[in-house]
Amino acid sequence: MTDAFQPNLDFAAVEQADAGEAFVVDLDGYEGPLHVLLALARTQKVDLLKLSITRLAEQYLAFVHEARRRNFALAADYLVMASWLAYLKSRLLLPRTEKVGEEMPAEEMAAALAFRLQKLEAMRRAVEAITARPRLKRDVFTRGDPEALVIIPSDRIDASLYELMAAYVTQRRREEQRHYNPGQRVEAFALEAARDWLREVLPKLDQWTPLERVAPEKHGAEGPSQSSFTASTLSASLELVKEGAMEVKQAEAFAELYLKRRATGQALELVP
Amino acid sequence: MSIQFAPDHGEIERRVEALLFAAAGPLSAAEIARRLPEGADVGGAISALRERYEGRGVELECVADRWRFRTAPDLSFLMTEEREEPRRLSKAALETLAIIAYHQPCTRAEIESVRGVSLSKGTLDLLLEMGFVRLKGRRRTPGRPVTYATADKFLEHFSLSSLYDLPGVQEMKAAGLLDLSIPVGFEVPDPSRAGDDDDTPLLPGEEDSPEFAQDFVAED
Amino acid sequence: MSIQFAPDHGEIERRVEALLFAAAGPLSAAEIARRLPEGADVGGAISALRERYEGRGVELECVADRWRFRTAPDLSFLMTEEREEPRRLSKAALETLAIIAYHQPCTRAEIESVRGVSLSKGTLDLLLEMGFVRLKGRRRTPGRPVTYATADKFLEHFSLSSLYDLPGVQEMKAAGLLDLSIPVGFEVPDPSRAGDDDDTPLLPGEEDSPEFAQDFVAED
Repeated sequence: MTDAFQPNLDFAAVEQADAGEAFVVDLDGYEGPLHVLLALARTQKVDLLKLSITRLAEQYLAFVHEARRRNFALAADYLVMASWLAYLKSRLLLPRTEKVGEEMPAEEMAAALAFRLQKLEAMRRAVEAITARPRLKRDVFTRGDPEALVIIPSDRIDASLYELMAAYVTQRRREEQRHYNPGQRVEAFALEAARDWLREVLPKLDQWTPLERVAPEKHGAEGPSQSSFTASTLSASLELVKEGAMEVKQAEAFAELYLKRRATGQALELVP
Repeated sequence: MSIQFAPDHGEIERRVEALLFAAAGPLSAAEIARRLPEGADVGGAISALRERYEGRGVELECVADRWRFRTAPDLSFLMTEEREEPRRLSKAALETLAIIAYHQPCTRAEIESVRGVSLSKGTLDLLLEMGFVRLKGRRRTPGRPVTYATADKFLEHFSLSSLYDLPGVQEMKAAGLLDLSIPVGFEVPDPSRAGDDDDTPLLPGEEDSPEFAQDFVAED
Repeated sequence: MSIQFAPDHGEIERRVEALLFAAAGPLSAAEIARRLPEGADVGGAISALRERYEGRGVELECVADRWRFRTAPDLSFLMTEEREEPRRLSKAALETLAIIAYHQPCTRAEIESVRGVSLSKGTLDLLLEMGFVRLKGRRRTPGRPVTYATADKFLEHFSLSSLYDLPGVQEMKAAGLLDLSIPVGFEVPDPSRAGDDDDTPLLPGEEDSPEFAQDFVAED
């Protein structure tokens, strides 16, 4: 990586330094490695097809090196591109060996990269050209108060609000008939509420009490269902058991569940 | 901005012409003058324009001391609203749109659960392409399904100023769509109040790719 | 309706003028012709009108193969009240738009390969939502990727009469720059795309790019 390998760069030290200063500013200005390469290539002020890839690679590596010092978390894209460029540069500079293998000649790879940059540059120019055009409602204005004439072009889709409403109602009715109602949310007895409830009643649970009697009772039509009260109370009670504040027992599967406050100091007793 | 030296009559006339054309309503001479260099002969420009448009398809008209262009009265027969064979949305597309409109943001599965049938491929694509519907984000539930919402074009097309204006139960009743046999618990959600906090934005092109099919636009 | 005998050129011109003036959007020659007696020379009338309005404050222009009246571009400084501050498109969004415009129909992967970075979230959504870009169809290649194209609104917004009028399009085509097929065997590493297949759902942690709206809409 000494200058001896890059005779064409010998006279460019000053320019290079300028380019470095100019571009190692803020990585946010670049979308990706290609954008950086394009910006660097522009400073060479040459036809992109006659671009010196080695020189470009050099500048890019310098850019990444510098950017990394400032921004340690430099995107992987930039680093991968850097190593690829370093590789390409080395292949361009090294004397060509007879055994090329399956790989593309380095010159072609370089030309292809130049082509890509040219393409991106073309799109850049296109953006400039397009945005320079008169824009509707910024530079040119159509009639502010058009008359009642409505010519509906034949490629327009016609649908009225009424049809929309009708389509909606029809479906909701069909849905109702299927006894499926996702609109009605099942209100659940929240776990937090169940925990609070249990802590409240805990002092009174000095005897084994069936779960159903511990769970809050449902009042009126509003609110969670009784089974939700029961289920959440059970879940909360298991948490309290884990905390060591309570005990639970059940004789067998599906049998009645009993809850009881756990006396302080009492060893945790596992009941099958 | 660009020309500050006194513009000639022709230039003033051009400017008045452009102002009247682009204005959302009739303009008074004073309103026009305010946008022109001081001392500009607005009256003269209006007279000149009036003469220029005399007998044309468009004329300059004075209403309540304000000026506006309007089409010549004898051509009003041209201006009748005409519905020229616009394509109609298929039933499936319309129904899907309706559900999205009222239940947004909602997922494909939610749409299907209301409709009771699976969405045919392309229905959503069509609505997306028409700009009636947009990808909203992702539901923060397992599977992170994409959610759909209506887009501005939807409001535009149905002449709604906001989702708030979407007809509700009252309007549905008034339109005779809901009669005495309103299903128990029938509720129409208010999409203008739908929160989007349960959504995360998504990458474009992420959605499972429905086919572009032809079957969703009826021919008539 | 009232006049069924053949109207002369002047009368046809008047009618075309009135129709174009009254219309809320650009009209195609066919749409105009439909309102006129059979055999009316719409093309001739449009040319005559174009000439008549040349250099006036209002001009006749062709956008997306349709015709509309609009104010002269040099008078834009007058239109402070009518001006709408359009959403500013970010550089990324503009580049994406340009790539779609010049290469259409093209896929998301193709856009990304030209830019050398993956499309950030929402860029395409925004362009679709603004109506500049539309889903075109599917590429008949493995994976059947969706292709994108510009919509008429793009041409209307930038005062382009057709895609042939895109600035520099002929030169670019001649230079082979609009060819999407990258030279055979050419592989610049594209790490941004590795592991970011369109089909792979995005995990929340991967979304390290900024907010949905912020990275493609500049604030000012």
